[in-house]
Amino acid sequence: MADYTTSELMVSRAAKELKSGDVVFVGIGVPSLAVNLAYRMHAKDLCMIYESGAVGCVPTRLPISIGDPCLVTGSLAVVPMLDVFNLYLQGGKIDVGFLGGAQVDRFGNINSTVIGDYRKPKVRLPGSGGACEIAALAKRVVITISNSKRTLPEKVDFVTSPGYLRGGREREALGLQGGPDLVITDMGVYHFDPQTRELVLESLHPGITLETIRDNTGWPLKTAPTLKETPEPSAEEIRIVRDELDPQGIFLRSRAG
Amino acid sequence: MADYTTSELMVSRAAKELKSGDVVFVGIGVPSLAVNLAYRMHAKDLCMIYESGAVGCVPTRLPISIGDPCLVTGSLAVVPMLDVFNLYLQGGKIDVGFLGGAQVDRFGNINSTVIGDYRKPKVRLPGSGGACEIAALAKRVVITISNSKRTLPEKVDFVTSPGYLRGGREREALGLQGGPDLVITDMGVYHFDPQTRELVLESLHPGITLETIRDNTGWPLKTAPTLKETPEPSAEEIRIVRDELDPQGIFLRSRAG
Amino acid sequence: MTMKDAVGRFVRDGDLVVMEGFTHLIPFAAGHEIIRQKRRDLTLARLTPDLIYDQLIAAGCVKKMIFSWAGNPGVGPLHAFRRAVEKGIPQPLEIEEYTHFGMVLRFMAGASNLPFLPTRNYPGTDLTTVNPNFRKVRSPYSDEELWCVPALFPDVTIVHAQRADEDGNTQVWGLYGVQKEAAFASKRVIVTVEEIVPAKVIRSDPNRTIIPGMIVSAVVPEPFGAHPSFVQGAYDRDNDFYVEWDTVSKDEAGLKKYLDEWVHGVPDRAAYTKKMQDRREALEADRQMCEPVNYGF
Amino acid sequence: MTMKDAVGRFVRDGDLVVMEGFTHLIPFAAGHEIIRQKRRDLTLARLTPDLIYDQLIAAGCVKKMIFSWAGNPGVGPLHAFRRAVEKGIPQPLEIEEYTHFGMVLRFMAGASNLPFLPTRNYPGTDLTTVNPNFRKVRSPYSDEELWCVPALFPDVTIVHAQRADEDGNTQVWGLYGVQKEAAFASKRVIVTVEEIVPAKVIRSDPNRTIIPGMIVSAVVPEPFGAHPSFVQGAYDRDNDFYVEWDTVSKDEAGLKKYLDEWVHGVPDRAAYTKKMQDRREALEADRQMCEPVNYGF
Repeated sequence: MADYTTSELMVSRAAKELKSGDVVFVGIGVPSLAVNLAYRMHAKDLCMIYESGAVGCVPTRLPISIGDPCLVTGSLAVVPMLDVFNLYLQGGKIDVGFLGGAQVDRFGNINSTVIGDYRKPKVRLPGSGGACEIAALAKRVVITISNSKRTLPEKVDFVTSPGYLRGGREREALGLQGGPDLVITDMGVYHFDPQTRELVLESLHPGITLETIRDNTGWPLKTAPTLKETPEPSAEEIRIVRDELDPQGIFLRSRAG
Repeated sequence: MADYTTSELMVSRAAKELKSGDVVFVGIGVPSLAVNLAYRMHAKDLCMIYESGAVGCVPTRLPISIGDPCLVTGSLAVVPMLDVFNLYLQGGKIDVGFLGGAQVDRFGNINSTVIGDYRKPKVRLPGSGGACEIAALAKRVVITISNSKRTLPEKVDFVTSPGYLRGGREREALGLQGGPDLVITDMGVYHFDPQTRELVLESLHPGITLETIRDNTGWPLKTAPTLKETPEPSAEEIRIVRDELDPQGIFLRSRAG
Repeated sequence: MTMKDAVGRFVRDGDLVVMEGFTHLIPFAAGHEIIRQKRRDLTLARLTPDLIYDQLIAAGCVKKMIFSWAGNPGVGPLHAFRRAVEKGIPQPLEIEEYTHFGMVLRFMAGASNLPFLPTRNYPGTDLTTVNPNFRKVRSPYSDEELWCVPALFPDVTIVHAQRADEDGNTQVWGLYGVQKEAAFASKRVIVTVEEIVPAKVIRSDPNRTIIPGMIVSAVVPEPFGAHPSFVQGAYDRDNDFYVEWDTVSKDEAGLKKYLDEWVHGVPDRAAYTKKMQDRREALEADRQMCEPVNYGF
Repeated sequence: MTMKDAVGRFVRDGDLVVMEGFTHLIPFAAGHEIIRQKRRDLTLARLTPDLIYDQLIAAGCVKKMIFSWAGNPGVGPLHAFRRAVEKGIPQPLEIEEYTHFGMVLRFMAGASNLPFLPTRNYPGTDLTTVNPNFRKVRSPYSDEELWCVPALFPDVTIVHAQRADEDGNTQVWGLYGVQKEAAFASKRVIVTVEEIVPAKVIRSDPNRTIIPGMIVSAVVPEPFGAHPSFVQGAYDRDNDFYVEWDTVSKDEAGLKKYLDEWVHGVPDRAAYTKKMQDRREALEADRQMCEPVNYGF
């Protein structure tokens, strides 16, 4: 079996969510690597959009920020941010958005604003950036986050980006379509129950036990009838990630899960 | 005295309304000639904007339409029409707008939509185009029109572009600033009474009598205490108009007033 | 794709069709193909109907027109439009009228998937009394009331451009008009271009791309496809044609004769272009190249 | 005009100041001059405060910040910002928080002289519960309710660009960010550029002009004026600097040492640039020129 890091597994799993023709709103780190991996492996016609305004990017190096100049050079279009949000995102052109955060709760709501009280924060986080609008307006959202009682609480301290709120039909009732579809952590992969809209564990990463994951989740975890094992990244995937996407290991060594 | 056409007189008079630094929303015909004359005579820093999106134009030939390619080549900026209307006009950057029309009434309201009833028009005219927003949002409007009972009725058949509506403070009450400031016809020049906002004749063109102009205006005309004579175009102005601006006489022979 | 196929596949009877381009890049070739394919009951939207919609009206393709300025720019009235509105010839024409600003906002609202957009325009004009689609909204930040226009969502938008790659990534320079907003608001988009270029040309200057391939249904190479309007850097506006149109279109017979010869009488734009080769040469643009910029890092 | 004069004349204590540029073209040189001139009680607005506002906060210039993402892009938190919010160091910092989309709409509403703009965004987020400036409007065309953000009208907006003529007609390529909207919304505008070029260069490619001279108060030639951010076609982003900032800014002493050496310790950007000549050379952009286009007719 190939040797790989958990982050590489997450990247490989996230890449499987993308298909040719998808228009993908990309963030930095695991999402960026996943999209670039999918692009090289099986999704040739995938179109990458960064909130900085670069569309159809072909980065010749690993972008360090979502506004890296390598996203501009050779791209298909570079547009004002007004167009990114009005025409592309609100206009319904984005198939998949990737999001992370400090906390994700039982119903897929994301917090990237504060830990503790908003007025007297224990930790002040960066805030929404474009996350709230991606969560509200992309057709589909895939979330990546580490798996712990701190990062997966039953309820987030602050809803920066709406998932299914308190579950059931509440998101639709507020006039929002789409919503989170998959959560990929360093321990497993979750989908959402179509009725309750609660996170449901669908696969465990190799070597992770159900007990471990239960000990690291902030609520009594529901699991799929048949728990699968998350597929390992192929040797080719690992080669691409290490040799082509992140040769200096900027995201995948320093931040290995 | 120099020989000149009435249109050349109108162009010369209109040009005197423009000063260096003015940002001017330009239309085709007399307005275009007036702005270009002012630009050559005394208003070097004047900035011409056409609703087509060309800003800071330096036309090397007489523009036949407001979207003539000669307005684009060598201009300072060419912007989307969304910007022309949102950022430049509604954003309050336009000092002077020139307007014409089929009818102008006692309070400076302009009709360029229909003669007769809107549903059963006697004559269907082109409509507003950008005229309504120029009348509503430019800081100042100068109107050029021919002088007859038909073209200067007491009340226009249809208010395409608002002037002072029924006079007095009605325009301000509706939240509109600016408004028409001067009307130049083929017989005389009018300003607006600061209180009643009614057209007041301030000067007669050479050779036109007060009686003639009264016979060609649709309401009992008010006149300034001292009626002036409209200044004739200088030999230099006539030379520029004929030799540089409209050498083929596209606007000033065929359409001579 | 050929113009015949693009119009055949993506323009349907009864559609709300937008063919934009403000004096610049008006997709006349596409308009002629729509006439040849005898589309009916179309609702046409455009700021300035121009000669292209005057021709479609005369050909009996049009049920309704949404517009803001219906004239022959720099020349006079649109005779076919006036015959339809004033006399119902060849059939009654329903009209829905705005202003340029209003039409631009309708396209922008549609492109942004919003129900409406507000403006400070419209107090005092009678347009709001004859068109019930002008409505007011109160600002939640003050007592101000603002007029609004509703979003416009075309079934198909057709634009002409200088160049695109084969995936429809489309670049325009010179006057932009409202093509970007109209295309993003539309269910289907047909792009006709002077030239299909390799993707690397598009990618060498990504800031010039106004329409991304992801929203384009068909790309049609159609040189001279905007005549008698113009294409910056390719050919000048055929002002003589616009002046002649005043005579040609003054009576139905003259207009029918034009359509028979220049629309039905030719199979496609290539034949049309060949038929006026000398005129095309006379309109050829001179070279005034921009200073290139550096996209390196 | 020199940076010293431009900031001296057009940036005042208590102003609402916007220094935009989304990772690209961030006007750091102007920020340093504001610190040197000891402006106080500023309200700063920007989508991403970035290192430029972290420095202004640490220098004690800032009373309030309006923003949507306060982090060190690709690295971590903004330490000075967090010290101010969490501990009131060097002084309490009032915050008013939106999202990127919300900030963009606030600038666009201001630039359009509208009181607000609507969006389909914001149902379900707690941001609307902590910021009363998010308000709802009902569509006059349906029963839909939409969230709105209010217009933002800066006292002064400062942007950096690749080039402008001496009248301030300003051209940008690469990432546009929201500079155009912020500039049009602003009472005063300062443009700092890598290069002042003859008007004929600007006029050779009018579609690239994003800010017209008519709204510009001052044009400042300031090569390398965006470092450590980047300028497409001129120099790359100094990612090492962004990583080092995490250490430099972790404690007040380290940050003060940086300001003493690189801001107060130099008279202007020219001296700053000289001081890091080798770094500048390492960041020099390679040449990837666009295909020129023809503006002739």
